[in-house]
Amino acid sequence: MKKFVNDPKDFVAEMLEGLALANPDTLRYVPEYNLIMRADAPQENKVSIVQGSGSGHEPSHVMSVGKGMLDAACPGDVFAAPPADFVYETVKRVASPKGVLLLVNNYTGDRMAFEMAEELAQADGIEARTLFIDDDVSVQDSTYTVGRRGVAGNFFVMKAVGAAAERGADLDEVHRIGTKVNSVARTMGMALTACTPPAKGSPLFELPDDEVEMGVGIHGEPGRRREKLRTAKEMVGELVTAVTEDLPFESGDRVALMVNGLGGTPIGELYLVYGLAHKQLAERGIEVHRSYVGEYCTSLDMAGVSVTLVRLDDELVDLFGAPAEIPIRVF
Amino acid sequence: MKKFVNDPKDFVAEMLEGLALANPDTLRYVPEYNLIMRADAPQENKVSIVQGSGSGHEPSHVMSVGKGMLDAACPGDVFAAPPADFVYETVKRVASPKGVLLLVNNYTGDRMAFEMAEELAQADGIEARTLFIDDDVSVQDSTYTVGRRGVAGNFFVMKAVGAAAERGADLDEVHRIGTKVNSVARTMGMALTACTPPAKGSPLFELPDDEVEMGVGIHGEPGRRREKLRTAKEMVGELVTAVTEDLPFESGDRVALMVNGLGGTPIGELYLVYGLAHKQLAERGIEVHRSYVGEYCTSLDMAGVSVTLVRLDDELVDLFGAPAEIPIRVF
Amino acid sequence: MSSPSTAGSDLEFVVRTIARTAVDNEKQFGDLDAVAGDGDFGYSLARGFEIVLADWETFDRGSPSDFLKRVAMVISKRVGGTSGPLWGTAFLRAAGAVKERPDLAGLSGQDAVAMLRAAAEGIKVRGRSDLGDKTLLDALIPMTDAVEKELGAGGGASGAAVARVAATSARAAAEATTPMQAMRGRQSYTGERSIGSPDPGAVAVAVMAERIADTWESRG
Amino acid sequence: MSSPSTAGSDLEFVVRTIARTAVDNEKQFGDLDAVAGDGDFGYSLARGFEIVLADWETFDRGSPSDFLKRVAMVISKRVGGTSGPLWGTAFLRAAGAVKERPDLAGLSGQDAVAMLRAAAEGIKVRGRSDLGDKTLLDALIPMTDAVEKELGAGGGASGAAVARVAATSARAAAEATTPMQAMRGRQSYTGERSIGSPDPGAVAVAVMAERIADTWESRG
Ligand SMILES: Nc1ncnc2c1ncn2[C@@H]1O[C@H](COP(=O)(O)OP(=O)(O)O)[C@@H](O)[C@H]1O
Ligand SMILES: Nc1ncnc2c1ncn2[C@@H]1O[C@H](COP(=O)(O)OP(=O)(O)O)[C@@H](O)[C@H]1O
Ligand SMILES: [Mg+2]
Ligand SMILES: [Mg+2]
Ligand SMILES: [Mg+2]
Ligand SMILES: [Mg+2]
Repeated sequence: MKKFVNDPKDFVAEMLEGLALANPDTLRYVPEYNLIMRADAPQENKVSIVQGSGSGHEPSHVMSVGKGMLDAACPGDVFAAPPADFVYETVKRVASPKGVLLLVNNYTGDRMAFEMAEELAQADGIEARTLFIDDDVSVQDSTYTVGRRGVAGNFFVMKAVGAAAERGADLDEVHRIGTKVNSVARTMGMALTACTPPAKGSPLFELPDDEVEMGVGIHGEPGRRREKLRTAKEMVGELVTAVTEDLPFESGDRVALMVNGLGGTPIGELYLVYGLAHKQLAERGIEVHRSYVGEYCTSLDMAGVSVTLVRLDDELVDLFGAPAEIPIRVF
Repeated sequence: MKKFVNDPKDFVAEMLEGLALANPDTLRYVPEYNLIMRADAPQENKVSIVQGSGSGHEPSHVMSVGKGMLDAACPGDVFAAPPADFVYETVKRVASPKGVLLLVNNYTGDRMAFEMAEELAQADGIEARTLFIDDDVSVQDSTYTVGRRGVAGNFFVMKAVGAAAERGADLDEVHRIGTKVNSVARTMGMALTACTPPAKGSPLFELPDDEVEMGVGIHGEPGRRREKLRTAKEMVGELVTAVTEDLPFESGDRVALMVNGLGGTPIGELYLVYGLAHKQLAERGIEVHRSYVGEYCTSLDMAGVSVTLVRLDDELVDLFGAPAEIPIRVF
Repeated sequence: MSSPSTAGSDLEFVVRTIARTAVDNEKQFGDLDAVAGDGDFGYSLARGFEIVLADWETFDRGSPSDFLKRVAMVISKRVGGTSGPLWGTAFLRAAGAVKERPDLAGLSGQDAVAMLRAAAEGIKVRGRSDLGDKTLLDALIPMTDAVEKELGAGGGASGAAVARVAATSARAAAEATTPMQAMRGRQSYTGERSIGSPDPGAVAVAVMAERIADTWESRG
Repeated sequence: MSSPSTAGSDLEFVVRTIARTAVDNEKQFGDLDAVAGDGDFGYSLARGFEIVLADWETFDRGSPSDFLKRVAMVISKRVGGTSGPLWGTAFLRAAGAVKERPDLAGLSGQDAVAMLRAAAEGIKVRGRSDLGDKTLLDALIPMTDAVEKELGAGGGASGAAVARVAATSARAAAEATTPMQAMRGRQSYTGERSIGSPDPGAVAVAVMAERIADTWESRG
């Protein structure tokens, strides 16, 4: 394993410590519960937004805490949902009179932890509500009964509910907006290489030199199938087709297009992929109104990309365009 | 080779096309000369800033074009300086009455291309001046006579001269500021893995599973030496020591600290490295006043990091804090 | 991990053996999970049970129920992933099944069956899962059935014999998960690719039961 | 690449052979550069000289100087890296060395030497480099010396014989760069690690000279 790591057991804690040291004015780190929160949370007149999940998907979610996005994030260990107790402690710390919205990607462990925490918080009189995100089209609902996975689409949910909360929307309204974004967001990803969890020390799966995993999950879960490596144009075409045909996105639709790197793919390749996807959408009559190119929801050091489309309306255009300040920045 | 690429010869052009499609309002792409410029450049009352170099270092420099940073970037092919003629054409397009500052990382090919372009532009009556950046401490001046390499420190030069130009500083003043930033910026990088240029199709060098290249160049040039892979703390300690002892940075200094990913290292690891570097500096009495964690100057898909320190004074704090708008953003 | 040396009840022996097995098999359990899951199962269990061992001497031993609740709390609080809520719930429900019993050393074979049944029910509810979904339930439930049958056979089966029956049945049941397709948990996303390898949770139950049987005679 | 079929002067033959060699050896030259450099030398040369071949028929042939200037312009304009400015300058200076000559077919052996000397001088100035820095100069200059000596030996050495001398001396000189430490270009950053492999630029000069010698008799 070639990584910047000391004891793998300290990986998450040391990452969070670095994050806190780099953002002393805006973030607070609570080591006992692995939690990162806005220094100024909770705010009386604002619904608080919390997201948690396993670590290894950075900048989701610990680096998305800040004005206009999350009030707190409670990460678990790498690829493991946080303990319910950590979620509960997080909710308590950012509990606002206007309530707390819990954003959860749809995985069994995360669901259970957040449902338990929601119950505990409600028992304390905190108005907490949970919203599940499940934008990944690669796994079909019909076949497996646990539902779809939540992947990079969670960025758009965070952004929209963060913006709405900042403007003073109440919990019902914020929940409605988040639900709506999730309902019009679709993602599919693919891996060129496997990722290596620090504690495991070796790649999570074997992928031959000339094969890719189409529809891969952000924890290295297998996707739709193994395929031969092809040109970027062909592989991007498969992602775009899978995503557009799912909602479906149709000619005349205005969309936000995100090309998300999975951790090991450089930004130059991401822009190349973006250009291909943009043109393929244009051929279908779909107009890209907002673009997102970079890393939003990664899978450690996995080389690969995911493509997310969100169907826009005026409300979402407005919310996505709202200002936000989070640690991920270049200046 | 596992990359998102069609014909490797089109790699740079397709990346630039994607960049332009993602930023239709702010950027203009001129395919004949590989150039990316601000849609609103040149501006009468502002010195124009141009940087070029080989491609493969994104977001340097094509994704750093925008208000407050570069007016144009002219990349060459992957790891190859642009042809002098491309630089000249770029300068002509952003020529402002207040002059043009050309930022060049100190490599033979880049120096020659920019010197030739500067001459051509001056012959046309354009006031053009060149500034060389050479912040890499891994290669010693004394041993090799071509001087030090320019690496991630170029970000700070771009940012400071971009901010000064935006405020109306003249060419002398902008040149003075850039020279000053370069004189107080020091960087050293290290690789965990080699990078793979698309046209080559295989890694540029062989690095055994348990070895790292300490002091690597951003084109995969060998560094100070091969070493055994150690804990993050030890390796970061070596980088911090090399960088601080070079200027030297001393107890009481206020600095900007940048932990720059070389392309294949995920942001989680970068924050872990940041935390270690921050603490090691604190032990030396050096105060981190501004932090930068992410990818600024990469080497394709190389896993690795570089650490840059810039000694701050009030003028630089002010310039680094100025607003800027470039394609690299998460919202 | 310092191993607590106090002699204790069979209940303490069983819990401590489960904990030690989880800690000792971190890598094996993780590798099993990497086949069709995400490789963290061993890590999650080990992190929780190593706290159980570290805090071992401090646990309230006023009653079997209080003791099991303390174990449940450590796991729920400190273990993430899917395993934290599931195993925490299992121990909590087991505590509930013996809440009338006053004494750690006073539990019967029937109590053991009741605890195992309650644990399995808790997992079903928490995980929205059932027998046949290719989870640890597919080892736990057949094992409980076999133990109950052995006890019901009369003739006062010895603890050692019951432990051996548990081990044998759990192992067979864990192996029988190999041809199954996962319907719950992260493995289920892989669809048919989960076929061909045993469920990590079920294997963990078998390995724990085997270690209990193997060390039964030498218990404190 | 369509190969221009018009019969031409020795000058055109030499330039076309250089161009074809660059295009055909893209991979080999790149691999040599990857040892201690950054692997793009083959790519850079090939991209420039493939335009030279593509535009071949359109080049002004009014004089040797005009012709060489056109080649120089294509290379300067379209080749990046270190090689673009260096090779562009070399062709430009070669053009300057024969600017008095009116006719493409009218060049002498002495003209060839003058062009090579001028090219080397241009590279020295542009690259701030000299003999012994482990660059293409270390093949180009010894080769030029050998050619001059062969011509000076009198007896009207044939073109084929001169070409062979150039090839042999360039190859020997390129091989002699192996134990040298690079003092210029990206290779120089590697310090002592550049020792043990030949300089890519010097090898390219040798391969080009060899191909000229090998195909001299069959030139158009
Ligand atoms: N819904 C569920 N109900 C019961 N057991 C489950 C369920 N989901 C997973 N499991 C069990 O948990 C094991 C995996 O645990 P773990 O690796 O911690 O979960 P995760 O999938 O979150 O990484 C599986 O092998 C299975 O035995
Ligand atoms: N300063 C210089 N003077 C003369 N020749 C040089 C100089 N620097 C490099 N070279 C030659 O150029 C070759 C490398 O070319 P290329 O790979 O295009 O350059 P880069 O180092 O920019 O990648 C070297 O093998 C050497 O022969
Ligand atoms: Mg997990
Ligand atoms: Mg180069
Ligand atoms: Mg798992
Ligand atoms: Mg090179």
